[in-house]
Amino acid sequence: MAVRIVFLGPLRDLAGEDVREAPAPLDWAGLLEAVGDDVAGQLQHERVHIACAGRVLTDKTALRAQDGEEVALLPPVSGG
Amino acid sequence: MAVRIVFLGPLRDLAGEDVREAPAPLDWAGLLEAVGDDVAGQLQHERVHIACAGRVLTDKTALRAQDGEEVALLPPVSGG
Amino acid sequence: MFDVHLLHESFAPSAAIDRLSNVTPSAGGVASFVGKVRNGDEVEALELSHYEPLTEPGMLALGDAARVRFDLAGLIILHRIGRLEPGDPIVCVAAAARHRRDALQAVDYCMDHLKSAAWFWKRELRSGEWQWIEPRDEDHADLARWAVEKATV
Amino acid sequence: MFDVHLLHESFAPSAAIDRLSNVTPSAGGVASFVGKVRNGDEVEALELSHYEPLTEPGMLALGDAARVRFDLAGLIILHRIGRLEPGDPIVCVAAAARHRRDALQAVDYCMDHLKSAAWFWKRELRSGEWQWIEPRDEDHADLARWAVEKATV
Repeated sequence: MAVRIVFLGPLRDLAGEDVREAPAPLDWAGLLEAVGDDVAGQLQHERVHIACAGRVLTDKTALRAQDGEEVALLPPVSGG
Repeated sequence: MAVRIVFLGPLRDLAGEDVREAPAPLDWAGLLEAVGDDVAGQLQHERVHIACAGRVLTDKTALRAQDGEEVALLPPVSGG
Repeated sequence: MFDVHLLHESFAPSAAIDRLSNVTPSAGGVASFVGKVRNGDEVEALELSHYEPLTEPGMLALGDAARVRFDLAGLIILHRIGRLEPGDPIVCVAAAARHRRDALQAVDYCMDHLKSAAWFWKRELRSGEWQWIEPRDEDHADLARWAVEKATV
Repeated sequence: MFDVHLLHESFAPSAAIDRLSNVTPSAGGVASFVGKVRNGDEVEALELSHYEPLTEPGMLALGDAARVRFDLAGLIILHRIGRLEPGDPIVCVAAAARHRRDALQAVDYCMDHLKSAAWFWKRELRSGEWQWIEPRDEDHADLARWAVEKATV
């Protein structure tokens, strides 16, 4: 198995796909490498969050995604 | 003709009627005399207002109602 | 749409709110407040009286003040008078605006003024006895938030 | 009544608001806000996306927070996802309360959070081009009024 990386909102356009797989385990450095330069640049912004296994990380650089887990890349929201 | 005094809200109960006539012209002293002691007592309260000819008086003691005019006694309101 | 009315008969607030929404297609949203006679409060009926020469002009002036103060696409102020039964709507204020805070604030503003600065008197029938209702201190405090120049519109 | 839903299809806000009003007979009033896709704004369509594992749990947490913060008899939070056409309702928040300021403030609070602290992404179709929408600075300022501990619910 692997880690599923899910691109949301404008990051989906930037990545050119909805979902990408990366080998597990996946940490912050591995994530930056797996998503490509454009998305990696966006991930540096404070207002871009990361969720792992359904939980938003307080410190995204502390990412440790295991086999079968989903990592969601969350750009700034705009609901309502 | 005369001045029509209109009792509103709880003042209507206190006066025992909706409307009373008083001889014109009618000033503050004349009004206090015309409405009876109970209502006169209420009129002293800051939050009880008076309208003359459709306009609320800033200074109710400055009342000068002419023949045919209506004087409304307005207790504290409670809408909505 | 700028609709300000005293109503002598029961009314359907949601129909009025929908009408406002339909005629303001360029507004981003509609905020509203509907006040009604509480049920299960031992209140058998409510009676709202007013003073014709002041009440509707005062409501119109309130609507104008809200339109000046907030950026609105439309505004409805409906207020019942007469005898009301539990569950009946008493008041409906709805505002359509491009930005939601204008709409929400206009509703808040109008309600505060209708509650303690408009010419209405309310009494309740409880256990067969009519009792006049005075505005609560909270209502006066709510009104003071808007720092109005005039005590009553 | 405590209804929090993500909706995939168009809905009728006033029916939801009426339902809330009907099931909260002891509340003195119902406040609501309905946000819709603006018409005549050169926007041909709006698309709202979300992230399933976070969005609905976040909305439920928001509803819980509003119920703790305000004294409510009922609360509805409805939010569309998917493709919407001009005029379509996007969001409906309605709160029933004994006192009107609780109802109005709960709506204000939930809207501020849905606008800039809930997991939705919005893009507009203009002249055949899709453009992503970011929250306005005003939206962040509105949210900051509530001095929330967490950045996002």
